[in-house]
Amino acid sequence: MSGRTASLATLAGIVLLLPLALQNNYYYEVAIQVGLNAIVCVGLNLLIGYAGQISLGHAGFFGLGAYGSAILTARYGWPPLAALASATAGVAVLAYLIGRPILRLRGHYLAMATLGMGIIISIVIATEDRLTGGPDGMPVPALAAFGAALSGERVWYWVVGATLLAAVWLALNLVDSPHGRALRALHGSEVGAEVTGIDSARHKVKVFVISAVYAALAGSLTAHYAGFVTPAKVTFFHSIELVTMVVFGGMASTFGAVVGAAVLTVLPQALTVFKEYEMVVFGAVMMLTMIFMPRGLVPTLALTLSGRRLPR
Amino acid sequence: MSLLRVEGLSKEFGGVHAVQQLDFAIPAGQVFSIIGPNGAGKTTLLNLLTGIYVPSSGRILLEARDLTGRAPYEYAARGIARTFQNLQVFFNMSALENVMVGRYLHERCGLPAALLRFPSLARAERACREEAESLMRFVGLGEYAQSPSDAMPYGALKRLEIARALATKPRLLLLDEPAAGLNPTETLGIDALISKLAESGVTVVLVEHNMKLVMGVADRILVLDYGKRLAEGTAEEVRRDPKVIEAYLGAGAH
Amino acid sequence: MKFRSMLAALAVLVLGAAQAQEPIRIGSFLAVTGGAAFLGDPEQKTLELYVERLNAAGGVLGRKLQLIVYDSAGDAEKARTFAKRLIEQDKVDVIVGGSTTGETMAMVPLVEAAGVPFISLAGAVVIVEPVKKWVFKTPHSDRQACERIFVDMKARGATKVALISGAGGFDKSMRAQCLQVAKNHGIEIVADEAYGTGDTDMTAQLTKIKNTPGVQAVLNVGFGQSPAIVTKNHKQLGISQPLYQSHGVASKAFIKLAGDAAEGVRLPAAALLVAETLPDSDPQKKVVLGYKREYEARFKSEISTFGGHAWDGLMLAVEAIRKAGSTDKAKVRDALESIRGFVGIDGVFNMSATDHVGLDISGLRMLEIRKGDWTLVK
Amino acid sequence: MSAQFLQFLLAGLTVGAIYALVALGFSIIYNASQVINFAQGEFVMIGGMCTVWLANAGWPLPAAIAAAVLVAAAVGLALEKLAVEPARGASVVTLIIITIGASILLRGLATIVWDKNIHPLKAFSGEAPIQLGGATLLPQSLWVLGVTVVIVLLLSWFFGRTLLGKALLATSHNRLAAQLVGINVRHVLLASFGLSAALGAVAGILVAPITFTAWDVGVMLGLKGFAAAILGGMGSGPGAVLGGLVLGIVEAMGAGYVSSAYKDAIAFVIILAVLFFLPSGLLGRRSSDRV
Repeated sequence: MSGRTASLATLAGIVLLLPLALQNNYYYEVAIQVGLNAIVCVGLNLLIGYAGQISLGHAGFFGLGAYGSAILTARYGWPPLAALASATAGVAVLAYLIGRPILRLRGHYLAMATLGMGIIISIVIATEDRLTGGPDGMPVPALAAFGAALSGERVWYWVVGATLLAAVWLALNLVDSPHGRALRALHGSEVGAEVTGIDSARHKVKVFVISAVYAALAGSLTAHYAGFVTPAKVTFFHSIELVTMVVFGGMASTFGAVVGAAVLTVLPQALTVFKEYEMVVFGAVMMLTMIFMPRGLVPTLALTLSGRRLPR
Repeated sequence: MSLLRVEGLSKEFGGVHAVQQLDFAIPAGQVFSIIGPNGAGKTTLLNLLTGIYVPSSGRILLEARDLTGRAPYEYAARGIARTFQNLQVFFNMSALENVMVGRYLHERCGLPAALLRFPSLARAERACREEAESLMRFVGLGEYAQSPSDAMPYGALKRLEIARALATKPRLLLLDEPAAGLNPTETLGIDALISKLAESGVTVVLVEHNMKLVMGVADRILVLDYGKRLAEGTAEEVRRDPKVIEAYLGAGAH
Repeated sequence: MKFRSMLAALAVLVLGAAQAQEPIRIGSFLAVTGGAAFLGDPEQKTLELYVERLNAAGGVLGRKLQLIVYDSAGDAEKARTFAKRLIEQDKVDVIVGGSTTGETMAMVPLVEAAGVPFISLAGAVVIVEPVKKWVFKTPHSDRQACERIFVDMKARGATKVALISGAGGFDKSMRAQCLQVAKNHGIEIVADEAYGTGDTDMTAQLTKIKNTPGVQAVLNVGFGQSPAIVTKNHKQLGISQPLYQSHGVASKAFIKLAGDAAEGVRLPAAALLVAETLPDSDPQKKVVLGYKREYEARFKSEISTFGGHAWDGLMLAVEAIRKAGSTDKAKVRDALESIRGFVGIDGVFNMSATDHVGLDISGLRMLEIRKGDWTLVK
Repeated sequence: MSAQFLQFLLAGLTVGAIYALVALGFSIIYNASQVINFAQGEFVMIGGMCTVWLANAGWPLPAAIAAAVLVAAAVGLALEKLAVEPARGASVVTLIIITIGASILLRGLATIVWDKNIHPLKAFSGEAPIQLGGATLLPQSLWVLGVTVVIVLLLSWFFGRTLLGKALLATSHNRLAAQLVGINVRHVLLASFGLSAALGAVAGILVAPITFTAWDVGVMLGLKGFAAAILGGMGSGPGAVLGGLVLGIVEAMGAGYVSSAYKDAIAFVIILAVLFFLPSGLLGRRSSDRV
């Protein structure tokens, strides 16, 4: 469909042209972080935005991906790509096993259960310090592909950019397929979806696993890119940050997830000028945006641009 | 031969018997109507017949295949579709997409095919869209094809649910008070639509409060009262049944 | 020819002048907010105060100092980004910062790759062991703190020790070090309990310790409010074995929080806390007293040893730049490594190629809290 | 019953009572507005910090406490009026994000208005431990338990006997119906935020002498309170109290008998286990779809 191709082309254009505006490695660093966060958010948006199932525990999957890669390479000497693939696959299996019982819960209970799951993962990571280095984290070997180690922001920019484009492409395809319609249907009305022949439990687990894989993959990449992992990105604060990005950018909008990740990753860097008022300004920006654009940035702007009135 | 058979069906909620010991059969190709005053257990029965509620006892058989205890989506897969009195439209999707969801069962597509958008899927999607459009025209919603569903009037949403149900290609279509909340003109339209459905060969179960609608289109009528069977027969038989007159028509004839 | 040499002279003059005006950039990222804010806050204040004073006194090498501080909130990921910002965007000459070990370790690969002298303010021994070319640090290592505590315990005849520690990086690193060096000092760890960050009650853990047979002393490793809660719970349960805390609680705030329960608690800390009572012969007396007075006069709040780490970091950087006579990064690094006999807050620094802290255990004084104040254990 | 067990139980009850108060705050707002107020923990912080601030400024403790509760309630009212009400009609997740934004804002304000230090508060009636069957208990724990009991009694009277309380309950059961019988739902919403904020503040004040207070104490207490509310069944008052106590006791027992490093993990495993068998918590309303 043309809408899908157009938004993918726009994103590809941005990824291609952005380096013109990136003056030094610090800008690349921020851009790479935007990309990595965006990958998680695109996956999380499939779960929250499209299927309507909240998760406050995705930092746990992110962390398992990161630490899986870190431990397999640093402690057991695995080749990084094999570690990345195994960590991601391991998270997929875990998400499948957890997903079945957890996704029977609804609304706030689901929020609590996923929150608890994430916290349990982060406690294990912080406590098992012989394996994980504990709260101070552990170093991670660089990602090597075809005999050459990937290092330097400029190389990583293209790696992350390409991964993001692939992630967005897959997500857009999924949303616009019978599977995607099934997900959106069970968000709209679970009973309605069931009597239309959709096995809602199976679909919820499926999208839960997909979103966990997105998070784990981004986690693995982050670990190899940064060369270091700490439990800071596994805490429930980070889970909430991820959900905030998705909602901020606009639920049920893949492009919105990317924009939300971009804005909320860049914003703290921009707000350093406010010094001790940084937190106040950040909180205020979050509140005001959600009050005046309850559907999130991208859907609200899209509606405004297309000249339609906002239905409330 | 009957399409659906119900044997000794009961459902209780914490001591309240919503449905008690029902036995009936729905013949294929007919319009079968279930009527009864408010609280008679009509909607509970419908929820039982679509797997939303699990019966406390009894069996539900579709062409001798026992469906008791199965999940709603399995009922749908066996060819039972329904609409809702309290609309269950997917308001986060366009009208056309709502109907396309109904095609879910007939669009076999693996996850890799969906993620990578195989060419075969693209073709199937085009076919799906065309079929959904034609179904929307069939139920009289041709003008709404591109509308977001949350911008449609109530009467149109009722038809939208029928179109979605038809998209599953059901053998048995259960309509839960399709005329409730509609004005007389709209009711006539639904009346005509149900007749059209019946002619197309679908077996229709019509749960209604509106007696006029039922009497006009139903081949057989089951009258419920307090979850129990009060009477069953043709429109004419039911209308003359003294128990029915007393319990239902007598109380609220109109 | 003449014209050419004139041009060259002019260029030297212009460039030289520009160089003179170009400030020396000191970069920093600190946990100014977040759970470790009580570290980052005094550290930031100290850096700001002394950069201001150094500039008022004419700067360093005739150039002004410019301080660039970012708040990492104790988050290693943020610290790494800010480190990159300092190196790439702000083009700092030297970095003094990193309130916690996690932040520090996350950016070590960056400074090593970029070749920027970096003085960390965090405690764990992993920062400087093995030695990293560009990385230095000012506080005593957690291992040294463990050793100082064990020496004191041994002197009091306590060899069976119950350990209790928090879940933070500082806590876990020091716990591991203590477990490791205990044997060397003839100490046996007979209980090893833990509590979570933000926990409000540790009586359960301490009850277990109380009921562990043979315990002769209790050591708590942690910082923030948790050690004060442990101290109060220790008193509440009537545990008779003496309680030791780590250098992580070396600020007056701890005594204020723990109140009466703090009586008799011992901990290793820098001379700063007992500045006034130091004998005049003590080489550190002048330095620590000066810092204490200036800080307290300016901020109307009590000093902590954490701010002292920042003083040491800044002054070591300045000293190295003076010694190097330029801000050339390699020269500054070499100068840092060759600093000997530098009297700081944490002790007397003797850096070397194999020791990037340069402090020995003598800089850590064993203090006991008596009548709500620090006293030096003789 | 061994002394050790009793000690764990007392520790668990004290902490649990605090969780219960925070959980009650979650439940009251949830009932009135279906909003999970993630800024609930900040009311706890405001209560404690404001009391400390005023007490240090020379106010007598009771006056400082009363003022702090009022300040927190005012912040609660402002939050409802300025942030939640203008966003009415937004999705639940959007509202959650708004309250998360509010919690960041409030924490930021606290660091500016007050500071980033940790502050002690004098215990209400001394620090001399009370011996109890081989275990010890601080007088402040008795304050915590006692005030919690009083508040629970007051709340049950409020919801059972007063007009506003009944209006709150009615709104929670059916907002539209409540509106139709003439209840001003907007006032009810406002009242629920004020009441929850006051409850949170009381919790923060009670616990401050035991655990101290700082600009960020609300984060963990808010999280535990939310967990307690869910465990008990979101929206159920008795559930919130039960959830809080169970959570506190599970933590203390977990730390005492299993592993202190994993005590939080143990608590969350138990919450997950409960939710798998009782998807609406211990005392939550069993929901069934009406279709």
